[in-house]
Amino acid sequence: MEQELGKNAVWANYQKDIADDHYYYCRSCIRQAFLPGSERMFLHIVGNVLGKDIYDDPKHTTCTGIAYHSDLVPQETTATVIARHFALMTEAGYENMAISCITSFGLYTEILETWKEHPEEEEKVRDYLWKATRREFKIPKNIAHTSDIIFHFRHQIAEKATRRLVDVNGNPLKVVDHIGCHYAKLFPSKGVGGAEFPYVLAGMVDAWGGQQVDYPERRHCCGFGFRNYLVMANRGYSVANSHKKLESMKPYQPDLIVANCPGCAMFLDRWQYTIEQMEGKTYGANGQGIPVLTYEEMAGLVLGYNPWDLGMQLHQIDVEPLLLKMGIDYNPAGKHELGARQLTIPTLK
Amino acid sequence: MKHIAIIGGGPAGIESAASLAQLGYRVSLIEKSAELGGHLSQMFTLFPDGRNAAEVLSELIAHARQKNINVMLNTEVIDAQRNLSGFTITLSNQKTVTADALLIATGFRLFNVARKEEYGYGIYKNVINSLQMEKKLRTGDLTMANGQMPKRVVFLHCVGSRDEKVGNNYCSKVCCVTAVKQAIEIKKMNPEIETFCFYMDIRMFGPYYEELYREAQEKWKVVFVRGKISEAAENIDGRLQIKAEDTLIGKPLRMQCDMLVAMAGMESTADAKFAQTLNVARGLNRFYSSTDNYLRYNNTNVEGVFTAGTCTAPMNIIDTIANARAAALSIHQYFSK
Amino acid sequence: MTQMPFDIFVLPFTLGMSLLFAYLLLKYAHWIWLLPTDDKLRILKGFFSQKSLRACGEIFMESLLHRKIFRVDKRLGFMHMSLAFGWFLLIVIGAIEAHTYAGGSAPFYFPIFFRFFVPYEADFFLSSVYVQLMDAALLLVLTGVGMAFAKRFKSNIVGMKKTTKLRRRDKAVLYSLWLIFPMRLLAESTTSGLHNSGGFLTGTLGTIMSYILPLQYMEYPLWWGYSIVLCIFFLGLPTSRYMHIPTEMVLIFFRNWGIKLRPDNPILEEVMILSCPRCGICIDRCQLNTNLNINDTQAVYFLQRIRRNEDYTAQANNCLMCGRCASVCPVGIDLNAIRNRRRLNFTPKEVVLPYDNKQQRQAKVVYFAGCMGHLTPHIKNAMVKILQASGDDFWFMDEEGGVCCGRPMKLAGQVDAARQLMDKNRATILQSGATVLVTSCPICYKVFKEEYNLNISILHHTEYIEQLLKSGKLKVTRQDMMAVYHDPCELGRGSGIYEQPRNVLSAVANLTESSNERRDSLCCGGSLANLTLPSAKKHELAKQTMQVLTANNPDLVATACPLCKRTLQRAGDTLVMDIAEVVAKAMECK
Amino acid sequence: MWGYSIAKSQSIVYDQNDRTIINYVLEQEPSLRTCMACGGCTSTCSAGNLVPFNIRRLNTLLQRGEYSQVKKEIYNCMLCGKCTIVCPRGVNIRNVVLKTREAIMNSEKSDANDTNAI
Repeated sequence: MEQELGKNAVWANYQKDIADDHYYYCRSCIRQAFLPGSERMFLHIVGNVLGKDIYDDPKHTTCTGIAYHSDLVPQETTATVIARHFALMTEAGYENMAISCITSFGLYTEILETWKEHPEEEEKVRDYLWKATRREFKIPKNIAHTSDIIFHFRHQIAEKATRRLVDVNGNPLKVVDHIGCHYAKLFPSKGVGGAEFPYVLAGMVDAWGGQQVDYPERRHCCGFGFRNYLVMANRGYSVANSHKKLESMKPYQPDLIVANCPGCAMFLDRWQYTIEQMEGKTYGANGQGIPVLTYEEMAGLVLGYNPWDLGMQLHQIDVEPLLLKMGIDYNPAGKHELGARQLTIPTLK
Repeated sequence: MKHIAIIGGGPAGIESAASLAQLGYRVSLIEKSAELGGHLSQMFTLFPDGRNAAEVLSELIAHARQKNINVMLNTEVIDAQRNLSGFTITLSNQKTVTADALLIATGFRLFNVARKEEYGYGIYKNVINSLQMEKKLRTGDLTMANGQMPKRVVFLHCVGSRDEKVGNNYCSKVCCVTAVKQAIEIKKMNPEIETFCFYMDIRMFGPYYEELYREAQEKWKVVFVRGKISEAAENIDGRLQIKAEDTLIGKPLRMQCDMLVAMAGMESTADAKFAQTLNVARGLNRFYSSTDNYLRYNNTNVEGVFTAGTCTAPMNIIDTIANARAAALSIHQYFSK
Repeated sequence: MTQMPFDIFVLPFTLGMSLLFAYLLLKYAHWIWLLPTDDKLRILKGFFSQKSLRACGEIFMESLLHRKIFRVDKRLGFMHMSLAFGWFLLIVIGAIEAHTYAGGSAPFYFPIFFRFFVPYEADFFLSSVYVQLMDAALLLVLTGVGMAFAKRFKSNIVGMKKTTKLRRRDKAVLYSLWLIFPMRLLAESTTSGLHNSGGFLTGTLGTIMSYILPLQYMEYPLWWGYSIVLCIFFLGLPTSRYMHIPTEMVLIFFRNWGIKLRPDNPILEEVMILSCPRCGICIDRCQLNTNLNINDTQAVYFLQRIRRNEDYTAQANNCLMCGRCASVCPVGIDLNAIRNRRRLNFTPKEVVLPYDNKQQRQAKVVYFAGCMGHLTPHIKNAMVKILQASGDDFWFMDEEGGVCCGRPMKLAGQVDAARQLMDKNRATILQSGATVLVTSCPICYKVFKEEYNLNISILHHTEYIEQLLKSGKLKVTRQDMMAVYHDPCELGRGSGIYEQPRNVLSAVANLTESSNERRDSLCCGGSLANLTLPSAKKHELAKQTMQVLTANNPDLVATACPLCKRTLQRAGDTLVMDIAEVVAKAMECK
Repeated sequence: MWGYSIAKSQSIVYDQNDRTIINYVLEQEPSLRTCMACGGCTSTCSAGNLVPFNIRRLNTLLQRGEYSQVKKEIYNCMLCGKCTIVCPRGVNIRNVVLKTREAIMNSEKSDANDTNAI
């Protein structure tokens, strides 16, 4: 009890302003490619369930984060691309950004903080943007990661929820969270709960009836690390980091991992398979793996949506044992259907 | 008879009061808590020779038991004004006192270890600060939060000192030798407990401190690892997992321990309202600054306002007492002009 | 003589003596059998040569007269001499007496118990002289026994501060040895008293005893006792320290025949270990004992542990190898070599040392400063100056540092790795084409001389400088300072270089004496050979050595070893310099 | 198949390291505890002048129970003893090297025995 009070004291120092309405949505490369159901669910929850105004702009592009963190584009290029997004937002009449990717969120913040310290950089970028696109922009009033918005409305979501993060017997599910390095490690004050004890996902777990689990490597990198994955020679290092986290959380027997960042969700999920193939090491009950959910999927589940509509069939780790444990009534046969279309069923060679 | 108001009843305040009274001054010793002694009253033994802190304090207090000293306990200084005749000091008990000179001896504030979030102070029960360890030693109870005896205690030097990220660029001087002393005291009480010190530099500035360091290594088998701990986390057994770089090897090091003692640094108390009203100058380190570091250490920029002890810079008890006497003499010189 | 004299009490003696002789013969044969072939050949060649005669002489001087012990302490020497030589006289004179009486053949126990079988005043050639001589010899032995007895309780009676510690079995044999001669005295006196015969000792005692004691009942048991005590001593001898008596003779012969301690020859080491009489003279010579009160590691205890199959690792390692013990060992045991052989080799044979000397040059004279030389740049620089002044064509081989000479490695027991180092340096030196190798470090010097097989002139720098001075290549001015010379262990006792440094030093300063010089010089404490002594203890030794050296307040303590210099200069206030430095300074004043 | 494998941790995992060797060395040569890593030994080292051999670092590794580099390099020492002479804390470094070699030899012996037992 005392311990939790201690964490609350830390969280109290890291309260963050999150806009209540009128969001300009920034897509995530990885989320839209690998977790499209999550993206769709976020827009649905904010727009339809919570009834907020959110604009998904077709003119929006990548933030260049992957290339930037792989040392392929210079900061000025990135800043100009981001400035264009600000311009798009300004043109669309919005002031609040909802960013769907941790790395984008980190980069937007980084660029804004750079401009704060070095206004001449902002001037330069305004100039570049004008020359390239004849666009101008206003600095957003509020920048939030999409998980911040879900966190912001976690209690409203809990009120509308039809399910809770509990098993069939009503015992809370043990949930470990993974925040993602670029969320708050760059600027601790920009993350809910700060960098060391972030509360953004833990707050959702608390609000929706689960039990958040702390473990020694909670803050460690998922292993993506851009260059570490993208350069083949470094890939062993990438998988080693996921391995380290999985080993560290293993004794706590978590029911699921919830991830903040689309990249992290993907790597914690996919690398479990790789580790099993490489070393025969498995995690989770009966060696079935620990399901890795995005917070949108977690929110979708408690709001009562069909797991297959959330895109959970695209996971490497099968989520069905978790669904059974939670007592969710789902259609196993629907796993490979998307509307009327039959999805290709993967086979093992 | 000139009247001097001393703010703060720690070792510096007590000893300067005693010295001033001996020099023929009337003294008001204003202490906000219910007892004299300041941080010294919370200490177990003093380095380098293991002298009992309570004994030293009681001798200091006995020395200050003089007829010209008026001790005002439970009294806080709300504000102070300088006027033609000297100082008018507003106290928390609605009273005011006037004085011909003011001696600030407000000591230091212990760095709040919770500000270094990565160590989980206030979150993990067995992460404690150095003063809490001092209390454990004083009460002879080394047990952890669960009542069990720790198997391994790790001391982390320089918490809140030499750290730009918390705004303290200075060295708090006494933490290194305090860690060494505490590690030895633990070993004396229970030789089974493994003790480690994680340090950036070992700064043994005082006489016999280096000898104590060596004794810790040689006789008490305290292990020293050069490298600052980057984070602590609790594992499933409730033990703490710490990470550091062993900089002498150039490799990260991971270790489990049962108790992590953060050697909290000293922070300035010079942000008091009365000091701001009087415009007493502060240095870059936020402690009170002197008009001359060599010749007039105890004099501030405000005429008639003097300082003594750790409100001017981190100091050990020996230096604090000497500095308190120096402050008394500085005041005497001021009035003898 | 018509009938062979016999009594049943001679049996214990006869049995003991026969078994002992049989054991010794087998043992000797076994040793010789196990010797390497070339050593066997040495025995063959040496057996009928003067070498054997010299060995006999040495046995007489050392094993009987104990000349070396006399040199250490006259009282101690007398004690050992009286026991050994007295007993020898008893045996020799007794044998002549008995054989004269018997006119030729007699059983071998006959001389031992001659007084029993011939109790009356016999009348044969010189019979009365023999009686008095035998009593004199017996008195001599008994004096020794008396002193030995006293030494057990108060060792400084014989000039020793500490004496050896004994086990129970040793004590049994020791007491039987002590009892032999008093028993003989009592038995012979009783017989003399009964028959009114005997010499000045036994006769007088016998007469006195006859007044107060029932001698007729005592005579027979006393002769029995004498025989039994002899038997116990002979049977106990092979497993006791008295095995040194028959072994030492073997050692003396082996040594004279030219058999040396070698890695492939453990026999000589065994002979040496068994030859230790445990006289304990090494104990007081050892500075670890006298200065640091460490008294479990001295040679006598170390050898004893080996003999008793006890763990001796700590003792093998805790030794300065200063050689002070070996230099006075009356038996001449090669104590340092045994100690070194018994240090364990932890370096696997297959380890290949990865380094090599960086440079190679041609020169007439090669100078090797050694690792320690690099710790004392003053010595190094002085030598370079001297070498330049000499006009010789020289090469400073390890100017930029180099491969160690190998001796420290060897001293630490890592013999295979040491050999690798030596081979590397040997190749470099030979390739240089040098005819002279000069070194500043006596540690290097000893190994260059003994292990490198260079076949060129190997000089310590003091020898080299002496040559330069003699030949006039180097001119120096005598400095007005009083200097005392500290003999480095490795140079003095280790390599026998005592005079050259003194000659050089006398040329550049006023040489004065110290109480411990040459063979008796003290170790500075810095010894690399001691593997375990803590540095604080080494410093303690250095301070005490420095005190001895500076007793007469010299201006300068001169030495000829970088390690000694480095050690001593931190142990006192007096200036410490290497002779080379003094010489270089004396060159400046020209 | 993968072209890579899970990278081994570069960390010293203190609690997983076997302390047999270092415990033996510390028992035999307790002066090692007083090392304050000044590096005087390394700077004077005759062997370190010729080959990569950092005795200060090896001693630190040893104390953390990290043996692989120690086992590889400890035989490079020529045992000349200069390190011991210059050490300001009086650590008998030469004996540390010897005792380390001994402990390694013993551990390899006992490993061999274990293997034989299996």
